[in-house]
Amino acid sequence: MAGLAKSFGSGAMTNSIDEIEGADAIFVTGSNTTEAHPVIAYRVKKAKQNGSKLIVADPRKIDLVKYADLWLQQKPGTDIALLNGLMHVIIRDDLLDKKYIQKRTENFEAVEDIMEKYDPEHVAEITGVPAEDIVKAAHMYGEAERASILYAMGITQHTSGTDNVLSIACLAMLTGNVGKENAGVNPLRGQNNVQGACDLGALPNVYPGYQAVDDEEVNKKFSEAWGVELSDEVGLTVTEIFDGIEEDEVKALYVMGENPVLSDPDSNHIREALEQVEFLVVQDIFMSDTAEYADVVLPAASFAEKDGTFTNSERKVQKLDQVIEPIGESKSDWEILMELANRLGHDWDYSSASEIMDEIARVSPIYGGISYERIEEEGLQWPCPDYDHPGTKYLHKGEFSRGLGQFNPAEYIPPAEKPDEDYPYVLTTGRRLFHFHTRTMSGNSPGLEEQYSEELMEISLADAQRMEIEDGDRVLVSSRRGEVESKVTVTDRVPEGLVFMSFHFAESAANVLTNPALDPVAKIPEYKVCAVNIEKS
Amino acid sequence: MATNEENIPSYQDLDFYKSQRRLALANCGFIDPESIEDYIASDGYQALSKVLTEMKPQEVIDEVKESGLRGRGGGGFPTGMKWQFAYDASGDKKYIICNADEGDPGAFMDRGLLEGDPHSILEGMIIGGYAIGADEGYIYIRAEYPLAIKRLEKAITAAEEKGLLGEDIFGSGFNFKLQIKAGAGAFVCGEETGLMASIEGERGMPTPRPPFPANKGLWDKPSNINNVETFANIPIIIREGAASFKELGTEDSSGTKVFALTGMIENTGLAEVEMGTTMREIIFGIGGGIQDDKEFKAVQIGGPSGGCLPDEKLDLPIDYDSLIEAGAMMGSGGLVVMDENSCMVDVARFFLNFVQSESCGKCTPCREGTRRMLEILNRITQGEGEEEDLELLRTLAESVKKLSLCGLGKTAPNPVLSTLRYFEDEYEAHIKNDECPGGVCQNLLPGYIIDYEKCIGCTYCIDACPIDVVDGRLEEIHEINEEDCNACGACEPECPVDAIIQKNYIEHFPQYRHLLEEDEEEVEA
Amino acid sequence: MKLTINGEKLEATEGQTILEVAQENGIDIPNLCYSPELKPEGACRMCVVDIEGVADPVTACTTEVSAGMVVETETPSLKKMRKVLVELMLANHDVECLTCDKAGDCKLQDYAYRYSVKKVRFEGEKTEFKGIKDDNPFFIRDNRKCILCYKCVNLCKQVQGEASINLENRGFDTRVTTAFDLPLEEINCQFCGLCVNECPTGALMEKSALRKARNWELKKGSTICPYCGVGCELELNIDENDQIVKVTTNSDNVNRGQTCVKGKFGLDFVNSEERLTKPLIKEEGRFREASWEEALDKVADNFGRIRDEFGGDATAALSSAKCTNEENYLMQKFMRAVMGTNSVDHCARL
Amino acid sequence: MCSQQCDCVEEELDLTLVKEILEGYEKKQKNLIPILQETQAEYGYLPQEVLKEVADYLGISFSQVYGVATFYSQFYLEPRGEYIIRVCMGTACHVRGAAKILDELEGELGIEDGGTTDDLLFTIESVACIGACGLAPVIMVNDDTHGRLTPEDVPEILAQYGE
Amino acid sequence: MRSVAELDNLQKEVQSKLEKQAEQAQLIIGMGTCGISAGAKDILTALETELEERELEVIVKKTGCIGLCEKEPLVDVKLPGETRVTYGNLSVEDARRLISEHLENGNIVRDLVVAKMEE
Repeated sequence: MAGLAKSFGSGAMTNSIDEIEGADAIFVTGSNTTEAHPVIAYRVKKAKQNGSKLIVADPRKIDLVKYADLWLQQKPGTDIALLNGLMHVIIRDDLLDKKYIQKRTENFEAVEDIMEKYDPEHVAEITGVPAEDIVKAAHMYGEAERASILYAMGITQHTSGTDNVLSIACLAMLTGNVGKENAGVNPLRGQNNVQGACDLGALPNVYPGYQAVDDEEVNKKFSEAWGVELSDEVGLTVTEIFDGIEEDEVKALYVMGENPVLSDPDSNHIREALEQVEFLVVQDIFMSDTAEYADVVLPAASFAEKDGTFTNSERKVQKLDQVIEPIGESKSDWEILMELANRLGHDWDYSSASEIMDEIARVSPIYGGISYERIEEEGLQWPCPDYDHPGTKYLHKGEFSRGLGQFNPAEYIPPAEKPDEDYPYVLTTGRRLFHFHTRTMSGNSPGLEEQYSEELMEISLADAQRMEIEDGDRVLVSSRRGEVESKVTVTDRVPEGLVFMSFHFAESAANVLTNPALDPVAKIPEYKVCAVNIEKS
Repeated sequence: MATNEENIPSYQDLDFYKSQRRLALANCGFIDPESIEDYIASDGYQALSKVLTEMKPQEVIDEVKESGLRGRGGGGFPTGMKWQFAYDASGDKKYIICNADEGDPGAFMDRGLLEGDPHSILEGMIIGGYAIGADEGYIYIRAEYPLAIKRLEKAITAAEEKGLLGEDIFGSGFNFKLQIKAGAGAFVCGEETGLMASIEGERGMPTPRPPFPANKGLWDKPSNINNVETFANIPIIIREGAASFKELGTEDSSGTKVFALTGMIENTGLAEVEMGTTMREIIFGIGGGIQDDKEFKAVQIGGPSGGCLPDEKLDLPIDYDSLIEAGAMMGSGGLVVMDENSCMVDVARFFLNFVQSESCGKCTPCREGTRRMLEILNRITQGEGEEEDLELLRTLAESVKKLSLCGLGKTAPNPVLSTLRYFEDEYEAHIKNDECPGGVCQNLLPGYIIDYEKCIGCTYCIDACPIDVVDGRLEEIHEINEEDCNACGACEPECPVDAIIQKNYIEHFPQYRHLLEEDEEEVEA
Repeated sequence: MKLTINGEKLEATEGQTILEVAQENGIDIPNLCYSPELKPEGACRMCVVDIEGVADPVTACTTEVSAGMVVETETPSLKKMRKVLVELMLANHDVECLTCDKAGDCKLQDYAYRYSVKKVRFEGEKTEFKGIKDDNPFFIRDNRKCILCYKCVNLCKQVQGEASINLENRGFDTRVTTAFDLPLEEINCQFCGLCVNECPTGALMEKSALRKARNWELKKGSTICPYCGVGCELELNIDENDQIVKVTTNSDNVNRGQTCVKGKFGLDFVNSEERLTKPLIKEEGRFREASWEEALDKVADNFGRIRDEFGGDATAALSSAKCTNEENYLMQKFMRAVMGTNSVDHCARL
Repeated sequence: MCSQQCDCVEEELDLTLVKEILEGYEKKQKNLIPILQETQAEYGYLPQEVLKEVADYLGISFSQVYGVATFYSQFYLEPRGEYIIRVCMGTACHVRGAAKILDELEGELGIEDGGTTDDLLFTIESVACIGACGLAPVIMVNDDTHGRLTPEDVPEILAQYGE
Repeated sequence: MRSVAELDNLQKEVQSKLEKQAEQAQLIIGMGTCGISAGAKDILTALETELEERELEVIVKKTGCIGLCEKEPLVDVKLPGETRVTYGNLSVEDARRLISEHLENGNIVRDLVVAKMEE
């Protein structure tokens, strides 16, 4: 996200979900769309029926491969090389949108310099993708009138995550595919309100509406609006918070609706931190692995039990209505927060979620035109600066949010951890159709549980045969950080040398194994590549 | 060597041939269908050479329009107009398709052509391809015609070898290739959209129109489909000119039509006549009349989509429009002749059973409606019909006809409607009198009776009867219990003196009069 | 362009079908196989209408409008024909409306009522079927109630793309099934529920709703799916005890009435017995229930104490991508304005 | 005994045959019907595993392949007799007594229309017109045509094929 | 075919070949499905064996259905310079008679004849 913001001036999906259907070419990379975003996958399939070309780049033979015109099976962590290879061919074969580059972007020279050496043969060596497929893909993408890129955590969850995104932005700008209907660069949001949480400033460096905390003007504006002095120092990110606890700098932690024990890398490290922290409050709808460590657990109301808004992946602010009364004594999170603030000497008196939105509209320009009345029937897509604005279907029309689009090409750097003698396999992680995140919700849905009740690690036939492992056997998977047990499924979805696990199950918690090495800019851990060993248990 | 030719009839003297006008069939029976040379010797591919070197596509279409040729597959849509639609449709790729899925029971005109003169169809298709702008063609042929498939394959190979298919034909820059697709047993694939679905490798279920195949056909590309006989006429029209073709036939139906004559007729076979020839001429002239000197009852024309016409319609000139008016249809040209021993309810049931089992199942009226109609007809032919059944049958027939999605369903009720129209008395006889006038419906057959004058009391019939309804002792006259006899007929062949007769015979033959009188006496008593 | 439907002059654009124009203008033409997401199938024939100058009725779902067209949708003869169609469907249907869980939300039932079908005139044999299929935790398939509108098959192929279900046989023997009747799971069914959402009769039914309540007793509330970031709009069907009985959809939104397995069948966690219902305080390593007062006081005391003692930066918070915008706003405001630190983050990256 | 036999048949199902057939075709759906035709010619019917193989090769769903295979009357999902007796039920044959021929065949072989004898020798199927109306009523035993039949001819014809 | 002339030349070539063939005796047998179903294949084999045994140089041509399905199998005998004569409803035995009686001795087999074909 940081990557897109740097290149375009905004980190959100540039286009709307509906627009996917109108693309002439779709490039899906680092997104197992059919399982993680099934409804978006419907649009991709529809686009295919409408005659669009589909390129899928993924180390695994994900379901979407079945629909693809071209499947690029890159080695995990070699995305930049692959993207650079595509750009090399686009430049070489003159598939550039020169007018666009000249008029709307800057720093194109850097691209030319870096791409020079990424010829298809060289890239084929790094990525394992045949050179001719790289050329084919470049042409498919480059020749399309409207080309859309869809990506998700398969791109960002690497030490080079930001560079991956910057490279994607380069590719789209080279061909003039940003600021255009049915085209664009579209990061698919994993959780239902990730977009909203970011928009509303649940980030250590920005206030609501991506206004920097270290910007003097901004600081002044919020101080005045809230009537308090505010810190202008950037705060800690999730991983830094846990490091901070270890170093005894952070002493009290408030966790609202999250389960870092399962969702964060190197779980053992997280567990240690949670043991250590002086005071922990967890607010959730279910008892979670994280809540077990809490000093106080507060019961929250679920989505069905409160009013509010969510902002979906396409920046649409949607109205959420209370349908049932809160279960038991549970309360909505905003009411709990208000009560706490007031106990700590403040005087918040929001009588409804709607009033909070009115305050948001006042302080956050991109939400400036959002009100409950306006979104009662249908949501509005930000930027929506005032109450007359119809919302924005796609971004960067005519001009980028930051003015000119900026090329920030990157060099390929191998993943932080490589397989070796002790840990000869690469583990990559992701999601399953029937579950979500740490299963707080899906694990409490009897049907979903019945359908998929335990992790089945994917392993190739070749590896399985060598280790004499069969479908349903249990294995011990270990990394430098820990070990877990899992059942396996022998499948052609993964190539030899690669294994795949989801992080849904506490019993087979993939994140005990994963590498907490961070992307230096976005601070995203490298979930997608770590070295593991596998033994039959 | 001297032959003795006197008194041997010439073909022109044969009833079967004398009023035929063989155009499409001209080569059939004369050339070796497996030899492209034979075809070329008979002016084959001359029309193609003319088209490719002298005519623009639009000129070809105009010529076909001018000829007045109408689709020989049944619908009778003007071929030239159809080509025009496909020509006008925009698209980088177009297809031309030959519908050789001849599935009407009792029809084998196309098979005759495909087996007897395959190159004429190829030539017609290549010309059609050139006219509409297609460079690829498919011949969809039913798998039940292995010989026709073999001959077509040979013909295509030979034409390719001679450069009549392939690239740059006659140096004109026109490319064309042809493929054969063998059907897999589904009558509904004779319907254009069903046929295309089948070529695509789908279930052969028709799709609603619009979009019409001319705009969105095979793989959504503009496509034109014609029947075998239609294509066979094309080289003739080009070679001989539209005007001479139009001279044949009637004002609105020009040219000739091939018919397959079958049923209780003296000469079964293929006959090609000018449009406008009367049914009487075909059946009693060419067909030689009814077998065994029986009475004509009806002629079923147009297969399951057609109807049954009675003797008062025999003088109807055969053309597209008058047939429809009479409640039948040209169809592909099957003529099935029925004599006095046919049951028209049973015939309607037969056709309905056929379409019912060939319905693709897509639309409600055809899938469900034909089944219910069949059930009613089954009831009637089994002697369980009720008086309301005729009304229900009519309601269903009308609904199925009006509401069905494709031609198969829309025409499925025709045999029922036409028999109801011309032979309602037969339906009533079944329902009200428990009689089958044609003597076909097993449950309604009159039982057997023993001629007491002949019976010798041998007991053979008593032994033969599976349900023990024959009474009598050795050397005494036997008697069949008429109430219980189910007319199975097991006894009849066992009688050494032919004393067992079907009851309805006694009315017709004087030698049984004594039995009849007795019968009447009984009734009076 | 302009056209007339039932005497009303209406505006339409080229390429629209009669049915689309009618629906836009609130004219209800009966239909069973139509779905805006699918290519028109033209199978059920319920939407037949009369066009002036055209001899036979045409299906409104497949016929595009043209300028000046004059359409009638509910003439006596159309009514009669639709009645025959409904009777034909009912003749091959397991008519158990008295106890059917679909009753009250069943289009076939509605049309039988609308066209006054009191007695089916065409009773006869019914298509053989192989029993109610109960091969997954989410829904049942009851072919006896299937009227072969093909929506499920078409959605599975055209929208989901899996084509897990298809037709078997042809004509009167046509059935919707899987290859060799295999369980859905074995043929790659994604349990997206598209088929269940759009089934007009009781042939596909959510298991959670069986024998729970009549449809008219359920309360519907619209909501937004809490799982991934697409923001699917859903309808919760709630019984009198606030239990979610089933999840349905309507088509005017980002997901166009479509769902995935989690949105369609995975929201019942709301009513889980495992929900936290009271604040808990840990004492000597064990949780005990507490009042809100006590729990909130304890949190406020500790956060206040640590802030005052070590500064705001000694506190931190993880906000949530599952919570609403308003809650995220308040959480960051809480940390920044109340605790005085910018150390607030959430798992956007995870 | 029967079940053992069946197991044995299943074990013997040789998927290399279908794989060889598939190699001759492009992976396009339009080839589905020709593939099924060729496959059935090879196996005598279309076994489940074979259809799965075809579906995977063409990249279309198993249910779609199954839907096509059950739509066309030419395809069979159960093993069939060595000799297929096709009884023409066309109009001409119908009016000339095809039903009686069928009855006779059913009686002689002890199976219904569509059925196969236990020894897998004969299968009877009634078919729409086979186009030999001049010879009505007609049956075909594999590729041999027998025309102008009376029920009395039936036993003799069957005897020719080993009954 | 690259030109019209090419087709015309071929046509002439073929026509003259056929004319030459007409100087020889010909047997023409109907080999449509109707003919084959009625036994044309057996007739053909019988004719060929018979011709071989008698060492007769006769052209045997196959053709499609002429329409007279009722009379199948049909065989035509055409002697040079004479009218083509059609025989129908033939048995294998009948076919042999055509050779011995008509082909060798020029006598039309009256009980089997259907018609003669005047050009």
